[in-house]
Amino acid sequence: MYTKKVMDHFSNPRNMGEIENPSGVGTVGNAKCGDIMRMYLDIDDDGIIQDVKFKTFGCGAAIATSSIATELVKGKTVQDALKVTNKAVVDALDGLPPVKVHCSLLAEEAIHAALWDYAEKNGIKIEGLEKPKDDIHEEEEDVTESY
Amino acid sequence: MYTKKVMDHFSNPRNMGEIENPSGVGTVGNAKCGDIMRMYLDIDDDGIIQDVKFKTFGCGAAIATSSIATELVKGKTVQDALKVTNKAVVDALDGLPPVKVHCSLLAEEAIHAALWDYAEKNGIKIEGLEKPKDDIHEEEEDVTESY
Amino acid sequence: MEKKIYLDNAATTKTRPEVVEAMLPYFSDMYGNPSSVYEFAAQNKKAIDEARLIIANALGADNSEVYFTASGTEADNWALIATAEAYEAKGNHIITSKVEHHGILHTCEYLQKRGFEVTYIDVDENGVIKLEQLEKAIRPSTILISIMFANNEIGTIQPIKEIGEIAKKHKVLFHTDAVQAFGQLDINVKDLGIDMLSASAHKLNGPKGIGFLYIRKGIRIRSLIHGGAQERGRRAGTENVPYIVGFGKAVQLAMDTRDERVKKEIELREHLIKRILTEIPYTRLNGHRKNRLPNNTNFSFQFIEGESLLIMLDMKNICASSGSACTSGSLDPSHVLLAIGLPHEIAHGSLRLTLSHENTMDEIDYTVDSIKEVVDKLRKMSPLYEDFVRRR
Amino acid sequence: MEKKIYLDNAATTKTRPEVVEAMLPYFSDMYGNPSSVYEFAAQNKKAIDEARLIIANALGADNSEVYFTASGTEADNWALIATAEAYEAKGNHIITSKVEHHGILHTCEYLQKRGFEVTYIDVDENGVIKLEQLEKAIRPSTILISIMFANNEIGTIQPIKEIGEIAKKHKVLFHTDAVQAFGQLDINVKDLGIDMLSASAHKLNGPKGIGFLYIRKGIRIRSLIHGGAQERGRRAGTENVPYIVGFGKAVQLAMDTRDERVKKEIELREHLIKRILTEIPYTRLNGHRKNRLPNNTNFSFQFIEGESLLIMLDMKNICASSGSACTSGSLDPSHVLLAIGLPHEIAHGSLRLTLSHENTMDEIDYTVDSIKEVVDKLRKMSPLYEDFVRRR
Ligand SMILES: Cc1ncc(COP(=O)(O)O)c(C=O)c1O
Ligand SMILES: Cc1ncc(COP(=O)(O)O)c(C=O)c1O
Repeated sequence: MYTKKVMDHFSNPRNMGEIENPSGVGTVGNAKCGDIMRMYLDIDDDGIIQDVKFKTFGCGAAIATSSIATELVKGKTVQDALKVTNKAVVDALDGLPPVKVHCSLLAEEAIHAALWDYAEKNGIKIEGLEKPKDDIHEEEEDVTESY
Repeated sequence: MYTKKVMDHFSNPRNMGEIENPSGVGTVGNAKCGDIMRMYLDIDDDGIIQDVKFKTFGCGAAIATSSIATELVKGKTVQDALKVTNKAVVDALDGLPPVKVHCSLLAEEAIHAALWDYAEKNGIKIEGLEKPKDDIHEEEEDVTESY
Repeated sequence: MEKKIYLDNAATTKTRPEVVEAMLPYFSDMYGNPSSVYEFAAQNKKAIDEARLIIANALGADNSEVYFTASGTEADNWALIATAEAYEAKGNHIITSKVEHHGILHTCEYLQKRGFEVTYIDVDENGVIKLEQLEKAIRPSTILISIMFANNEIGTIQPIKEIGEIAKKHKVLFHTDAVQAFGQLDINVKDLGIDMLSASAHKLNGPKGIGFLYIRKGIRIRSLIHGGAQERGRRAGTENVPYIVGFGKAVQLAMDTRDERVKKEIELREHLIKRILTEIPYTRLNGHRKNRLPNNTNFSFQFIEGESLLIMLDMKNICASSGSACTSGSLDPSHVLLAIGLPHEIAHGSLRLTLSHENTMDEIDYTVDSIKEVVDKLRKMSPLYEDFVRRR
Repeated sequence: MEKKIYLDNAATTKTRPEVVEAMLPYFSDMYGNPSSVYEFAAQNKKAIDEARLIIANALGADNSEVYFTASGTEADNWALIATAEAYEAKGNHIITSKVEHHGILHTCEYLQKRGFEVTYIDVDENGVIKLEQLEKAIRPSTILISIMFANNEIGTIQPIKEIGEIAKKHKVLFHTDAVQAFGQLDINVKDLGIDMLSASAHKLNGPKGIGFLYIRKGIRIRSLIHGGAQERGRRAGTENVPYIVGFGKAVQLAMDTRDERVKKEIELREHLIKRILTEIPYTRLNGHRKNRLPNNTNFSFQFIEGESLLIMLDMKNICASSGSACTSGSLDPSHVLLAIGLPHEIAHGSLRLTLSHENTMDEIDYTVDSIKEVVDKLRKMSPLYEDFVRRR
């Protein structure tokens, strides 16, 4: 059901791990829904993302989207990282099954949450960045309807 | 679905045909229900059935019951012929499928109808013999119930 | 003949060896549950999708519009019951015909017990639905028209395109039971305005116990069988992978060979009809002379009864049917023959011979000879014939 | 290992080669429609009767009490919907449990939409139904109790005899979904007071797409699928002769080999459970420690999620499942694991391994080694584990 790209990132996740004293860290999702993503960012004084790590509790797609998302933002400026949408994540993985698209949203949100943390810690305002929602899943609806 | 006996009587019916100037003839059943039996009887002055013939429009069981019924009454007295029940017909055929048991009733009725005709023609009363019903099927109910 | 002559292809057909071949790997080798996550099961999911696509293509439909069921009957039940439930708010009236298969008629009776109203449209002497009566029967509360594509007993093909137009004009859904037609006739659901269509594999050399319901995109319909999320949540139960694959194969073969099959069947059919009608007196052909299934013939022989005819033909190694297979053993004559206006006693003496491309001219000739002999024998036994001859 | 290790026998099983062998003649040789009059079809009718008898004997039932369906799901739907319709005059209340298969649960939801009332009984932490709660739930309007024989996810066996007694005492019908139990456990419907029972062939090395409903004599029940007079007028649709024959064969083999199969499965199961629980920390076994299906194990590994676990095991050629097969792909954690009281995040990290007699000790050991490795890898990736370690 997954593309080769997804399977590759799932079995060999890039940038998995933690960063000691990160510039920003964000955790999104909740265990109830079965996926939690945590992103650590190391941002230098020029606002460039020097390093990024993730930890994820979740399905294959959740792990793969986390992994590819770290690749997509690494080396980018904060502003460019903000432009990494869930669609970019899906495209970079050559697609996701429809029921798994929410994982890419989660990845986008995880980056935003880490950036928000970075902004708060440094007392700056990043244009276009909104406060992350507490629970990304709240608005989703049940996917199965069998009667 | 039929026993060997039924198949034998069906493929080689005994006493099939007509009797010219019979002592009694009876026709029962109706075409609407898919079976009609006609019995011809030749009864001598001692009240013994010397000859019997049948004609039947109907299923395999109808033809076989007619055939065996002629064998069962041939050579018998009128009184003994009256005792040939549908059960005797079924037994003589080693059984009939449940949906076909009505055929044996029809055979019994056909003999009775022919005997009634004989009695009327000769102005006699045969003890235990009732006027045949016009349509033997009327009391039966539908056998299939699928909902 | 020593060899069995099978002339009951409307009842069921032989599963083609190529179909069996295609199914075999899915029993003991690739036996995974298609709903599972692992690769071993994913290949089965793919096999199902391929079969679905073959069928969709044969109908001019999208593959997401084809839902597998366990039979033509289940597809018929589903189309009627689930539509009735889904559109109950709009109305409670269903229109069908008097010559439908029991899969439709008994489901309608069931729905009547649940408070739905059903109008049964008449057919003419050829078995063709009365279109004006159909259109007049439509009320504001009508939610569904269900008319079969072609009749299983007398082979008459209905004016499906015209029915589709009437349905569309009055904004009523149109379902057709194409169990006999699919594989034999050209069917394009879009061109014909069909909203739902039932079919069954065992009528076209596939296995018994698998069918499908085509449901046009956009139609609200409930499930009939509730449970797991198989068939995109619309029909629950672990998928019958081998049969689905076999159904796909059977449809592919049926489509590839249709022109030649139909040509041969029509040739055999016409020869059979001509000989029977000219050589056996007091006989009629039931069903439409021209608009009939390529493989269908149905005769009534006056003065004799169908079951005894069948058994005598069986003793000559000929497999035939009187009325539909499901009702044999019952006392009622075929509702289809009564609907085209046959009196009971003539309806009782009917014989259906339905051909396949595997039949030969020799078989047909032997069959006609046998029928002549048997009809003659049974007429000699018949009190009705006796009366007829006396009256003459 | 190079070879695939199949540990998902609760989802479906391999069709035994002997079963395939038994079915084969009925596709292209003896393909007649069993409802037909001729001899060629009569042998198929006999074959069906033989299969029905084998199954009846396996249940301690009469052969006239066994009705073939196209799946366990259809049998479940039939038992519920048709009972509800037939006994509507008596009452509109049905009792079931929170751990039933979706074939029951979704059918209950459907019936609720039609105005029936359903009470869902709780289970304890081992998945055993609360008997006092069940008895208290019975009202004068209760017409049916439907409780599964054994659970498909956690393997817990229900106190069927006690439920049967409660049902009888209160004159309520008792249906049991025995899809997982039939063939593994000893079942005598008379001794256990069961009025209706569902089963499915593909769980016991028969083909997918055939099941049956046992209906005790004397029970008024309508049809679910309306049409021809097959299955004595109770379940319409041309009979799936090959699968019925195959089902019979599978049941016969399952009964003949049950003792040795079960013995071997329990041996493998106990070894598996012991190694997993002692070698992998933060792990629990779900389901009853003793009263469980011989072939079922179900574990929760804290801090990790089930699907990623499954895929990593798949890459090591191990076929396993998390929750029931039908719900994978969905976002909801198993309703069964929630019902036994697991918090969501632990329910998400569950793994079901269901064995067959064909598995070996080596396969089990390789599987445990693989799980250890994969769980370790996933925990290293898990933010939940990170938090847990920090907190310690
Ligand atoms: C307990 C239980 N009931 C019902 C079913 C449904 O059976 P089937 O797949 O034959 O529809 C299953 C398996 O899928 C099951 O495990
Ligand atoms: C017109 C028609 N509809 C429905 C059916 C039922 O199909 P199945 O036997 O697959 O249930 C048949 C054949 O039996 C048929 O001829």
